[in-house]
Amino acid sequence: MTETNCANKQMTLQEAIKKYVKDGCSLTFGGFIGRDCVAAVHEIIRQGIKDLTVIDDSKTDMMDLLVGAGAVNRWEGAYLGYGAIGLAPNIRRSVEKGIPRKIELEDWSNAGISMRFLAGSLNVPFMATRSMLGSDIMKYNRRIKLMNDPYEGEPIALVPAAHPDVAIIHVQRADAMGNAQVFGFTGNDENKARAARHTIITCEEIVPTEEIRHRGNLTLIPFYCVDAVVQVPFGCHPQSCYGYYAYDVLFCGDYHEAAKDRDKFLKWLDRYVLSARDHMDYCEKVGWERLHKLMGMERHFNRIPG
Amino acid sequence: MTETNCANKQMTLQEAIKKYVKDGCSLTFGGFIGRDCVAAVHEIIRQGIKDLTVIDDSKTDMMDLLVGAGAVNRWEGAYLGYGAIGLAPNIRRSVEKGIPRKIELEDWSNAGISMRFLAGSLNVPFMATRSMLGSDIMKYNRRIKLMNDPYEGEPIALVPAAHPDVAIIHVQRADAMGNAQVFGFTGNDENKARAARHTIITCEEIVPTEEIRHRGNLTLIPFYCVDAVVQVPFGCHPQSCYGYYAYDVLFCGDYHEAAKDRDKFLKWLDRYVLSARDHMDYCEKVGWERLHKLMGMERHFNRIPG
Amino acid sequence: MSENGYTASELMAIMTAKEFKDWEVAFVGIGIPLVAGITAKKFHAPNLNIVYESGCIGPQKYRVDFNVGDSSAADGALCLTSEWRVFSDMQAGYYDVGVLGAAQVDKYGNLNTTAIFGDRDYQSPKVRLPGSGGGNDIGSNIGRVVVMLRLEPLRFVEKVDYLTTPGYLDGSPDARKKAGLQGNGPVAVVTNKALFRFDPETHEMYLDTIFPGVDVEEVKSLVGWDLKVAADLKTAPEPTPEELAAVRSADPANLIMGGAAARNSLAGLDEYIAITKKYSGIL
Amino acid sequence: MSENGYTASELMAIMTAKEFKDWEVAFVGIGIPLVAGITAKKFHAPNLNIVYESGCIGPQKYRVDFNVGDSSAADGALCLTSEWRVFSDMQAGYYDVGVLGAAQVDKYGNLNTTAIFGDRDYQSPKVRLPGSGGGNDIGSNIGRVVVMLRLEPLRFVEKVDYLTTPGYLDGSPDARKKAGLQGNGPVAVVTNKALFRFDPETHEMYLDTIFPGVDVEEVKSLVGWDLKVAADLKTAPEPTPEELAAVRSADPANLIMGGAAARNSLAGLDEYIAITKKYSGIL
Repeated sequence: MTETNCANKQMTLQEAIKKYVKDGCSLTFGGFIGRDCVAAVHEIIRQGIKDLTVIDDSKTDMMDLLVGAGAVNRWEGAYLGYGAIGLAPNIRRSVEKGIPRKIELEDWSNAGISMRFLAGSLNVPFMATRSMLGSDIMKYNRRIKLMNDPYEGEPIALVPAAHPDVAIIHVQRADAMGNAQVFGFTGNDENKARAARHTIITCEEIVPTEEIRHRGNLTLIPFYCVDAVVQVPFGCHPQSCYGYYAYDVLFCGDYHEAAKDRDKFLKWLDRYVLSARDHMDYCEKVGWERLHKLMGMERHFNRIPG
Repeated sequence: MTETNCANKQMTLQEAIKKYVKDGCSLTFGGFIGRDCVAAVHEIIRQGIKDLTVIDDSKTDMMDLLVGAGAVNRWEGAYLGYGAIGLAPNIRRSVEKGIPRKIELEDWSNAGISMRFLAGSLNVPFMATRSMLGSDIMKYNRRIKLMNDPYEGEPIALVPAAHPDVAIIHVQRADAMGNAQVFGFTGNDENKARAARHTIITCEEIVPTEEIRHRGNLTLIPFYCVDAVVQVPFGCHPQSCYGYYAYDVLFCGDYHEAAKDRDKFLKWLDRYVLSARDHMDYCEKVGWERLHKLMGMERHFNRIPG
Repeated sequence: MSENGYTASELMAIMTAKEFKDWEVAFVGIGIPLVAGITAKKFHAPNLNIVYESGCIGPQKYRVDFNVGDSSAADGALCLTSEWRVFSDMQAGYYDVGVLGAAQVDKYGNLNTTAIFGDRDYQSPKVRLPGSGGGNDIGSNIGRVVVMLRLEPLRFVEKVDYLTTPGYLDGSPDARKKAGLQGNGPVAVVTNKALFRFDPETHEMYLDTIFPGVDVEEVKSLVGWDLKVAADLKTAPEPTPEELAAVRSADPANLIMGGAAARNSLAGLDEYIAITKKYSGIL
Repeated sequence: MSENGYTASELMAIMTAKEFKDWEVAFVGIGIPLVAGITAKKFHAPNLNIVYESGCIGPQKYRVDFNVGDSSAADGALCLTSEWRVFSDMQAGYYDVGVLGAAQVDKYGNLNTTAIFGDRDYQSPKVRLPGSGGGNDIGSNIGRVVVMLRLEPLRFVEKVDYLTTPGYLDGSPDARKKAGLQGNGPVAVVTNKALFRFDPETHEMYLDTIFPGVDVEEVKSLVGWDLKVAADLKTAPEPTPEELAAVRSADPANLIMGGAAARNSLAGLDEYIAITKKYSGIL
């Protein structure tokens, strides 16, 4: 929950991560393999934060990075792969071989974990769902409870509310108060921001509050759910950000190739994350020209209505 | 649920009401004392449909009208008043004196009934809520069940899913397929449309599907939840429709005065509803000039972004 | 209007306005509670954000609302969303203060907005009231609740006919917690004659502040139990001209405060529209 | 590419495309399932609407998706909403058909996308796979489910190591209903060599259609149980040039079908952007 509302919650990414993300805390990230919080993940790795629990729906490269960097202790979620490209190399190395450390896994389905965030956002202890019944997800995950519903007597599964310590959500635009507007799909972001104890909004652009008021229907996360607002242009690269830039499939392919080998992965991590001072330095390394080509491609196909 | 999706679900208001609203069925209406389905209520009264159960959150004049016309058998909901103007005269006459007939009442809070629609939309049998605990709402309404949650052991209330036979929802714009876009507050409309077995969309304007695609984030109710689409300009009068016309407080005041007396109410009902052939005839009786003044007032204060 | 040049409703709005703090998020119903919120924004709480149960968060008020779903409730809002969402945000603890009206209140701050039974019962009461609306939810979930109602015969009762909205229930120390309720319960009851607060130990309502020109015995005679009076009973200051001007500009056609009489005194729609446009301003 | 001038993946996409009907709402994962959906829209199902689990409903496809949350999934969509909402709409029965992949399938159509245990276990398996994603939800709730996977050794097994997504569970007549599942279960398993269906009584998977040039014994040798073969075993037609053109234009840089090899054969970002723009078209 937000301690105090005020006119200006803006800070740097370093400040926001340092203030809210602590060793051993639980995290969730906005986006859904697209509009991912890549810049925030880089900063978490740079600050050497450890023993994290990640509670999330489906993640690809950003979780592979976090796990490869040894920052994660536990995963509660539905999907850890690499989309159409393949399996996630660091996830496999961690789970199968304990390199660099073994992560605990608690499997859910996407609908099941979505209901955990919905319950968290509503501040109720549980939600009912018709997913996961009869499967081994329920067999191995004892927090999913089978019950007969007291109205009709049907079998139904209960899942407990999720309340991560911190939600980090990247959006297209926000004001300094923390009102966050999303264009395109919204994933579970509205619920993650509400379920978490603290919420950091990273955004492509900070806009005046007047601009927010002009399109109040697009405000997915109101100011009172938000603790920090950080402007991070290209903060999702190499993932896409609807209306801003397209998915960098070739960069991801190169990452995936490198990540298959632990040494090559560490070199990649050093080159793009550890040796980058900050997100602007990462953009410099990726190349501004490349980033703007991806923006040009995106805006060829869609532009957020003006 | 929608039987078949197709390119054109457009029909007249008479056709839509006749096809889906039957004697003895249960209904819910979109809007929240604002964006109300007034034209649809008039048509239900004109068709002489009887013994309705209305499951809803908060309603003012349209429920007062329906109850005064003798069309309602039962109410499950949270609020039946007349906003800042006062109590609802026909509701009082029905409950206190059985005129023209007594309606059964089942009281809920607005949050409680909202959770019933949410559960209905999710197709789960119940939702948990922290409202209504310790109150006489729970004492008189045995469908609210007290339980200790199986995770933390806290007391919590369960409410059963609502599945009305028909939801009628008025929106600013929709396409002929049934994609419905709402500007301003959205009430419980997204959940009502999904919880109901059939959904009728009435709208200020039918727009091309291309226009819907241009602002997909504003589509509150997708085509697959919708059975019928009806264009009914000024379909909320005397209530407001955000971006289209303002609340007609003087007309409502006059109604309220008339409704205090049964005979005067019946004259009002005859004048504006029963003797009107259809909604266009109602608009004629109210006066197009008056309606356009209300539109002018609304657009002085807000215009839907172009 | 009183001999002092203001009405009881105006004084109620001004006294209630003082209960809001700057940068709070307030869940406020239409009518006088809303006029109080708008008044607070003009003085000590310019950054107060108001939430309407229809789904409007932080509107920039241009005009009077008669209903929670009037277009006006959405004018320039920071966020336009759903009813179920704002009630859930309330349940999640995001709203600091709630203001609600009632027809009856009892000595532990429990409210009735459902039915006055008289010699009858719930299904066929003497007077059927609107029901809970969002009242029960505010009383069940918000940290600090302010109640507004007129101090009139049969309104302040030992026990409400129907407990729509929980105050301190039976007044016992953990009654709210045991029932599963959140929030701390009501902090003030603002009437046309006095302001009441609650004893932190016994949870019993007591007379805290009396309004100018009102007599303590008059207040006690209108309360249905043996009312305790604060040792340091305060007298409310007369409203200032600035406060009265603020209240009146929030309801320029006097339709909220003045009711049917004010409606009937308007020449028609044109005059109403003209007044609304003239007094519209961004807060 | 086979000697016939098409790849196994292309044939799988074309065979899967035939499972969609016009005006259906389909819940389709990225990769070859999506290529199949786009192909169907170009032939017999122009009004097929595709839903992505990220929250995109009915996009007008301009370009290839690599992930369910790529911007492309939202291009010109009829409705852009939340993940939890589309899964709930699935649970409410609004989606007609779902297509999903798997690493293992058993004879009752149960799927494993979580882990291949080998001689190890769930927490330390031989191969950790991505997990359910939305797969379990599709299998639990959608009326008609189509499964896509390659017919390769150890993929078609008597019993999956980990039952991620329910097919017909133990195959008993009411197994799905007793577990509380909705939907009727899988209707087809499309592979690179053959198409399988399920016996309506026993729920056991059988060989329904064999692909051109494939031998029944070859299929049986790759299946880990005594596979039954349809009495009227069909042979799939060769894909038409139009079908192949449609599949290829849905993946113009061959990055979905061709994988790393195709990525490496591109000169760079400029070529990729140029190809994507060149083949973009509104469906």
